[in-house]
Amino acid sequence: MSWDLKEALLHASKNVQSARDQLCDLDAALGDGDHGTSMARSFAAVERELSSTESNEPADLLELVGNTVLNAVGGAMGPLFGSAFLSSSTALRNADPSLSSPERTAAAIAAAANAIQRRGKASVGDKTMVDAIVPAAEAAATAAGQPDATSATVLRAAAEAAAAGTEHTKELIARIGRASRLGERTLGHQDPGATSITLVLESLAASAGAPVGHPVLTLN
Amino acid sequence: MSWDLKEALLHASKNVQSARDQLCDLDAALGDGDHGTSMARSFAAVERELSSTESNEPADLLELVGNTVLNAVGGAMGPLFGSAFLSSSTALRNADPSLSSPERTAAAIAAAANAIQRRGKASVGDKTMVDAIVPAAEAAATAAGQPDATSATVLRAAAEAAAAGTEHTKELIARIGRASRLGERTLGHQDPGATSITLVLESLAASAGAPVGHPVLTLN
Amino acid sequence: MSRFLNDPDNAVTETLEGFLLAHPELERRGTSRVVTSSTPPTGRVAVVTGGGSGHKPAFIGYIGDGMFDAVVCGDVFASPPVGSVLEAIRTVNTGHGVMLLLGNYSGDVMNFEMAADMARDEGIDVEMAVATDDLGAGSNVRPDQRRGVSGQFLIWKTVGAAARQGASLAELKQLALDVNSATRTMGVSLNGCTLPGSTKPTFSLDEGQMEVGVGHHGERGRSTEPLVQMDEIVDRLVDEIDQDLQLREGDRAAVVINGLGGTPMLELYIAYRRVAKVLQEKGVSIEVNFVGEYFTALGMHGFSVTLMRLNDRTLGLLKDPARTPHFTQTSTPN
Amino acid sequence: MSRFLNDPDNAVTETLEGFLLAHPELERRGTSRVVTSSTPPTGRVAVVTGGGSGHKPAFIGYIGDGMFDAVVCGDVFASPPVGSVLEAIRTVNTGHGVMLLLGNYSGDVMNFEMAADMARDEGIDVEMAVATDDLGAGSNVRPDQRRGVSGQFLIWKTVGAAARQGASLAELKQLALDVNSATRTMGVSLNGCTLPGSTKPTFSLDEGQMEVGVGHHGERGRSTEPLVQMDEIVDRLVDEIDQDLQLREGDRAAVVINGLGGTPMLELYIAYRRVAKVLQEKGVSIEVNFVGEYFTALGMHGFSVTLMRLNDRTLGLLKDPARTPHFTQTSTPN
Ligand SMILES: Nc1ncnc2c1ncn2[C@@H]1O[C@H](COP(=O)(O)OP(=O)(O)O)[C@@H](O)[C@H]1O
Ligand SMILES: Nc1ncnc2c1ncn2[C@@H]1O[C@H](COP(=O)(O)OP(=O)(O)O)[C@@H](O)[C@H]1O
Ligand SMILES: [Mg+2]
Ligand SMILES: [Mg+2]
Ligand SMILES: [Mg+2]
Ligand SMILES: [Mg+2]
Repeated sequence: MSWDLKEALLHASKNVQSARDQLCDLDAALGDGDHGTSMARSFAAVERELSSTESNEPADLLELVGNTVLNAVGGAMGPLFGSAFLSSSTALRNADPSLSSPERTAAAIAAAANAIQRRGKASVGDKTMVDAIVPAAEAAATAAGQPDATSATVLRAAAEAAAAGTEHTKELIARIGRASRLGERTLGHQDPGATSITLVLESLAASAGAPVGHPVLTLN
Repeated sequence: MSWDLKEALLHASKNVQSARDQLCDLDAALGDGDHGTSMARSFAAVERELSSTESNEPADLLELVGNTVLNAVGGAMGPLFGSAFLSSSTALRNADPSLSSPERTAAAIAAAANAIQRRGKASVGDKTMVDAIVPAAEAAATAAGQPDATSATVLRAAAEAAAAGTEHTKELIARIGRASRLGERTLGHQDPGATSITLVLESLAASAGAPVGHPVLTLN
Repeated sequence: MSRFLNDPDNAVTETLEGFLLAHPELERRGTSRVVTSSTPPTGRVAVVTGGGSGHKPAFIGYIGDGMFDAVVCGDVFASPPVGSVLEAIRTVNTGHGVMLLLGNYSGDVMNFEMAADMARDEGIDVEMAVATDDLGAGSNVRPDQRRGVSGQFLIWKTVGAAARQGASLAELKQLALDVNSATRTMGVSLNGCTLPGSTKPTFSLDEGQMEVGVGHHGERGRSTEPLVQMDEIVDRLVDEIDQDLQLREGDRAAVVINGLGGTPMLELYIAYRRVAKVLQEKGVSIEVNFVGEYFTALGMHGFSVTLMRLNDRTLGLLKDPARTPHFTQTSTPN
Repeated sequence: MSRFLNDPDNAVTETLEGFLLAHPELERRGTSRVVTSSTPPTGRVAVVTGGGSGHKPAFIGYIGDGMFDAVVCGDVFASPPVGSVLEAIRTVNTGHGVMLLLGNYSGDVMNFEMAADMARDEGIDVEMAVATDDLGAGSNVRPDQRRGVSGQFLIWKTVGAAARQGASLAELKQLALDVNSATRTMGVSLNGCTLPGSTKPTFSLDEGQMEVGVGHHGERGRSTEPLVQMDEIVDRLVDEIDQDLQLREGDRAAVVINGLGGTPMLELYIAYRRVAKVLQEKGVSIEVNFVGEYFTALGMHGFSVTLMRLNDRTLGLLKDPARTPHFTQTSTPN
């Protein structure tokens, strides 16, 4: 990764905090209305930790974010986002040294997707953040295989796929977690966790300097 | 009293029950919003008792109403209205046999006024039902002294004075009872208890067939 | 406003039925509005209270060992009638007299006074103590014109404990008056409340406003003011109370933070936190505290702060065990 | 909606500060979100629960003799993080293991599971039981997908009592699962609730409507329906519960009527009245009942009905004494 990951993560932290109210509104429709608060508080902690760390090593930074999120607030997002960041850190550390930078980025996103699935036991189509992160990981892998791939194009592809997946959650009936108790009433509503995943990926992509194809995430 | 007091009291009971919501609204502004409910429930009981009694003797009927009101609901209006009716009953029973019918009516109203003052220890100007019943008793005494007096003209005079007194409560600051804690905020609001007194007197006057001078009571 | 009820006019009757089904240690005769403990007060004065309904757990939630022997239940926010009060007095009197505790509301005072007179005519010893702990209308209101509000819980607890210990009727009356004059309360709320059968609240405020000086009947208070932060509200309530109560360094106090029915307990403990800090700064030690819903106004969103100056006797009585449907304590916590 | 708070983001922290000041028999280290009894669980398994805040008296109101040894507090409606759960486990473990009780919410399950794994890696015996008593989403929802709601109070009470009596970790886990499968809950409400810092309720209904199948986080329920009379509501809740629980003539039951925070107690007892009548008609005897606020959702106006099939052991455990800040009982009432 040649871009400044710390800057990118700080940018993501700021965007998450700004989206607090919209994320709460999404969660009010499907759950208990606290997703924005949990995300904002966790990423406020992330911002503090990142600002005071010396390291600029991507794996260190991702590990720091993971541990911070895991221990900041809790909620459902804590273990899910926390495990996602921790696993991407591990993926970078263990990455085959022969991999290109875009391939490493894609591997990190794939590790995040696996971690979220392992931790939450949700599948694609259950109307959770899995519906954003799994297509993101697939798109990232494809993008990394392109001849002119950069980390930026990989992140951009991931963000766009996550956004599409998030949009698609509107058509799904929740089958796991808090929202699942609402059954058919969840139709038409966008999953807050998927929205957050997309917001983070988009912030990273934007910081990585990838050209934006089209506006992707709508926060409602 | 030549008119049918039982009919008149039944008429009053019905009017009180119909005024439930307006009396509650008046009490919501100055107190706890239950005056209409207490009055309506008490006079529903009065209606039941009156409908099933054999007697048509005025003193018996007033005693029955007094005891019914006293034991129906309670509240502040229970002892006040209860004592008022019981005392007017006693006044009729003990009335000098030489008194005319209008004089007896006036004596009954005077006894009611005294009972309310004794029981509640409020004075004229404190913004209570005293501000309706005391002027009513005075007007009744004056009317009973007129050469062409009837019970009907006495009741009409009492009702009109009560209505004027009730209207005047809007200009008073409550100095006793629940409303007194609101101090100056009671200005502009009409006392619910005074309104009830007027409603009862007007109903009796109307049943007694007195010509209505002008519309008197406004329930707001 | 919607409510979960059947016929609103039957609300109190049905509540009593439910309460008696849930608490078989209580009794009432037929459809009476008088609820008593099934353990009669043998060899001691009986303690009775009552008033309008809609304040649960007050009053019937506190019938039992160490508190009330009987409660007379009126309609929602309306004093019970004379006849019911008299019935209660007769039922619990075992020859040692009956102590009547009530709040200062014309209706309650008149109905209880008439019933007490009638009972005395029957030869029953009856005393009455009228609580006036509320500073809601401002401290310029004559003490005998003040309402009785949630500070009454402290009167109930102390008098109930003293009665069980065998205090005489005269002693109980004096105790009630002493606790009353050592106790002050101030309340605030964000709304009024809606009586069963009514569709409108007694009052409502705009967003960002609060009503200062409310009681527990959804009555308006002394003034409507901008809602400020909790600490500022508490500072002001404690300050007004203390100007009247004059707590001094070294004094011991009891504190009640009473929720009016719709206030999350979270807010009550945030209020208590500040009260504790302010009293600590004054050098006043809180010896006992009650944070919760003791005296509610249907679902009103508001709370009150009560402070009481303690002495050895009243502190002991507050810490004395009690066992009732909604207040049970064993020996001194901590 | 207005609230009585300081900075909403500090609401939970300040609540904990107030709670600890009010209840000196509880402890926490520094600014930790772990609250423990100051009496350690010597010679027996420790019982721990936790979850999001905003449910008071749950969970910290039930720390003490006969219920919890520690509670881990999250933010409002958000599971506490792994680290706090692990801290709680370490703090109360006295070598006899730790029983974790929680409701079935992804957040809680994930955080507690991770912490339990870490604790086991440290050599601490930990078991976990996840409550799923809610039928709010309909009985066609897989039992392991149901939420844990106010029926959990019965799990807490029985497991707490059994732990004090010295039951093993395996026995406690089995007991929790047994009580859970003997317990069902259904809730209704007239509104959602507004989280501290938010200005909008999670949902709101028109006058004359009710939400069926709510939990205690202001979540919407299964359906919005016309508000009917209380008896009809209760009949329907009991009926749905009973279709799943299948109480039979001669069965003994425990009943919880839980207010969600803004429901006048009057309404709760009117609900209980009907539950008692319906069960009596079925020939089911209510051996123990809890009517009040046990597990709230800030100031939500709603309530739930919980029925549990009892056996000798669980009945004894429910009636066993307990002493905590918000639930104290001595020997069997009645
Ligand atoms: N088991 C799960 N697997 C994956 N994602 C989940 C799971 N449970 C919940 N989520 C995600 O978490 C989001 C809700 O997060 P949040 O509101 O912070 O937690 P909570 O549900 O505890 O209030 C949902 O929108 C969903 O995307
Ligand atoms: N001491 C008193 N003397 C005379 N009238 C009184 C007194 N106290 C209250 N009232 C009357 O009672 C009315 C309120 O009655 P009601 O609402 O039934 O009782 P409560 O105040 O107990 O709710 C007031 O409007 C006032 O007219
Ligand atoms: Mg949520
Ligand atoms: Mg009134
Ligand atoms: Mg009243
Ligand atoms: Mg949550």
